[in-house]
Amino acid sequence: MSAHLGYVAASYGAAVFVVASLISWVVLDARARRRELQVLEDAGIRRRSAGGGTP
Amino acid sequence: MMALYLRDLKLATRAGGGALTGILFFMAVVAVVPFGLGPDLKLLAQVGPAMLWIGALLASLLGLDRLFQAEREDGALDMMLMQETPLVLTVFVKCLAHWTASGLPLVLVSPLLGLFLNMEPTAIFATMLTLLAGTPAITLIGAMGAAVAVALPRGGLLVSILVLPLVIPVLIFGVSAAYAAVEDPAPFLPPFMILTAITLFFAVIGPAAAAVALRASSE
Amino acid sequence: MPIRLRVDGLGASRGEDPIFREFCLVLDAGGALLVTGRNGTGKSTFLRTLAGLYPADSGTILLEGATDPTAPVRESLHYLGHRNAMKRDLTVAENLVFWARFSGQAGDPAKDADDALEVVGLGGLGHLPFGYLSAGQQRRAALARLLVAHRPVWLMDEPTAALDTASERMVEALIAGHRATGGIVIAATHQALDVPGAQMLTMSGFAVTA
Amino acid sequence: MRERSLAIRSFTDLANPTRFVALAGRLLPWLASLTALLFAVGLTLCFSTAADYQQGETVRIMYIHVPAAWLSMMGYTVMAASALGTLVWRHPLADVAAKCAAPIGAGFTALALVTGSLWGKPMWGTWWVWDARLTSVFILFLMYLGLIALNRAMDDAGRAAKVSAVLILVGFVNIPIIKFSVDWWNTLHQPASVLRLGGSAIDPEFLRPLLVMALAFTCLFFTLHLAAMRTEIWRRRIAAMRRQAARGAASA
Repeated sequence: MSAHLGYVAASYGAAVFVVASLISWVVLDARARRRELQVLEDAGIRRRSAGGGTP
Repeated sequence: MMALYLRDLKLATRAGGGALTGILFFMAVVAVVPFGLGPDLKLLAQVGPAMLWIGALLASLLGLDRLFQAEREDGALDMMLMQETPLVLTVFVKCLAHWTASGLPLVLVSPLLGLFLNMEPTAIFATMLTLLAGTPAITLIGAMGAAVAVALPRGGLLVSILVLPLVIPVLIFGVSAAYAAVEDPAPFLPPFMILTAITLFFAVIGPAAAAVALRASSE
Repeated sequence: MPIRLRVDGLGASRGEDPIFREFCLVLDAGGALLVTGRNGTGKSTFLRTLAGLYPADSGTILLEGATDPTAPVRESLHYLGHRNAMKRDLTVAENLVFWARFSGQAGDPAKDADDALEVVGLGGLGHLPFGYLSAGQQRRAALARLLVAHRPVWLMDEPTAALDTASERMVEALIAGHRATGGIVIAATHQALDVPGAQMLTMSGFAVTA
Repeated sequence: MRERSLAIRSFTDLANPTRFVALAGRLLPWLASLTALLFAVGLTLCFSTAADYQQGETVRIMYIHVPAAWLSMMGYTVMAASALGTLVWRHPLADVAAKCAAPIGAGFTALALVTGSLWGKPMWGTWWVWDARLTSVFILFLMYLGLIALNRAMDDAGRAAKVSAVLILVGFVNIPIIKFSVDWWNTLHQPASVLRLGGSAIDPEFLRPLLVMALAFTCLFFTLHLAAMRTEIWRRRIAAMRRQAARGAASA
């Protein structure tokens, strides 16, 4: 019966792997998008101030 | 050259790239087989290596027609024809990138599909090994077909038709090596060595022929 | 050593029909040639023949004073065709850096690309995917490719296609700048481009008057 | 009091992406900690219960396998509901919801398949049988992957949403047909040796951890879904801003 312990461990390992990769995908994607948004907003502010003169 | 390799990898994996589609096609083709044959596990295990090989063959032909056509459509092919780096090398690097993005994943998912077909571990391992050795040959031969058909407006299907007869030797030796690993009397190494030799042979012939075809079609 | 482009007895044909015959040309460093003519007279074919993309029936193309005299002439050329040779899914900067690396440029291609974009009026847009740009902006980005590839001879096929008047002036400035540093420019256009001191070539179907 | 106002505002705010992002930002930490708590309780229960006398230790695989299989179906249902929202009510967030559910649903479907096969090996002696239920889940997995590929292949989010909504709904309608035909195919060929799982009532001893784990996984699904939706809204905003930047440079 102890041989089956390997299968149990493997399935919990698989669960951890799937959940961890889903979480890291969500978190990393969010972080990358937020950074891009930041870059664009910085650029956007500069463009507006160059055009309209608002600081 | 590294720049070209990285760019092609980036294009293949970024949104709209064909890398994912190839794997999906592979999985779908192999998954459909049991519905045709019936869920008899013994029968499936027997046809397993052959099914994996045919699936991988069709899947790796899938994106090949875009290999040079996309470059031609936006004019990048002209630039490549004019560079110092020999065109043969450019073609070879493009093949390498194409294989990394769409051939290698096929090799990596093949053990999983082997499990679905109830194959034994040795058979799975042998099939994976032969796919690893054989799929580059498919890409290299396919590059030739893609270069020939590059100027045609709807070359997609034509590439497959042109290339399929040429890849039959790859299929023969790949499958027989995979079976040789399972069935005792047949030796594994000879067909596997021939398979590797075919790949190496086309690593030289394929890019050279593709380069000639690209030059000829660039008018 | 200043370069000189020498074309002798060049001829090419489309199928059976000759497009031009026995064409001779000498362009010194800083020289320019404007190719004009109606549609279908073979302007593009002429440029592609010079670039080595279209087989010539006869004649020679030589670049005297090139750094490596044994290399084919096409390697000293940079060709800007109708199509922009940029990937929609990559950013503008990635496209430019790739072409800089691919044409064997040493140095810092990323900075080169930034500078080139500044010159063509796309400064700060390097991070955008190429497909997001308008047609005129895409053309300008393609012009920036000339600046990162650093080739002595520019072949430009309709460089001002899809560009507005202001950008046409920008193209003229680019050409002037390239000639000032000893480069050679050959441009095919049917728009009036102001290129001082340029030789003119009018293509009219079969006959060529230089 | 606070929860109440949150709930009321959430109803009217759901249609507005900006408010949705703000709401998601406030909700996410709570959801995440609830998920973590449920998992802590669920996992303790999982390992404190006795092993089944028939299945031995492998019964513990059930605590993952069943919730994952449940989520694979719920994920598709969420997508189908969102697809309906896209096509019928043209709700602005529906296509975001549909797009974001696909990778998460595919992940849990993959988990269900893997754990099922890890369970099957010691029970049936083989990794995989083409049993009707397993086959249907595998087809579901392929459908998920196809939808992901479709979403990736189109760069215009709005158009991709409509096309994939059609596909999702056709797939949803097709699920019973697939199930029926696979059953048919299976009984046609059925080798008698295949063991069938479960069917009998589950002992409450096992039911308690199973329910807690199912709840925990469901919470995890919604946490991930909410976070992914927020990211997707950002992604679209970035795309819009980039287009605007390109236009701005043209007019400048």
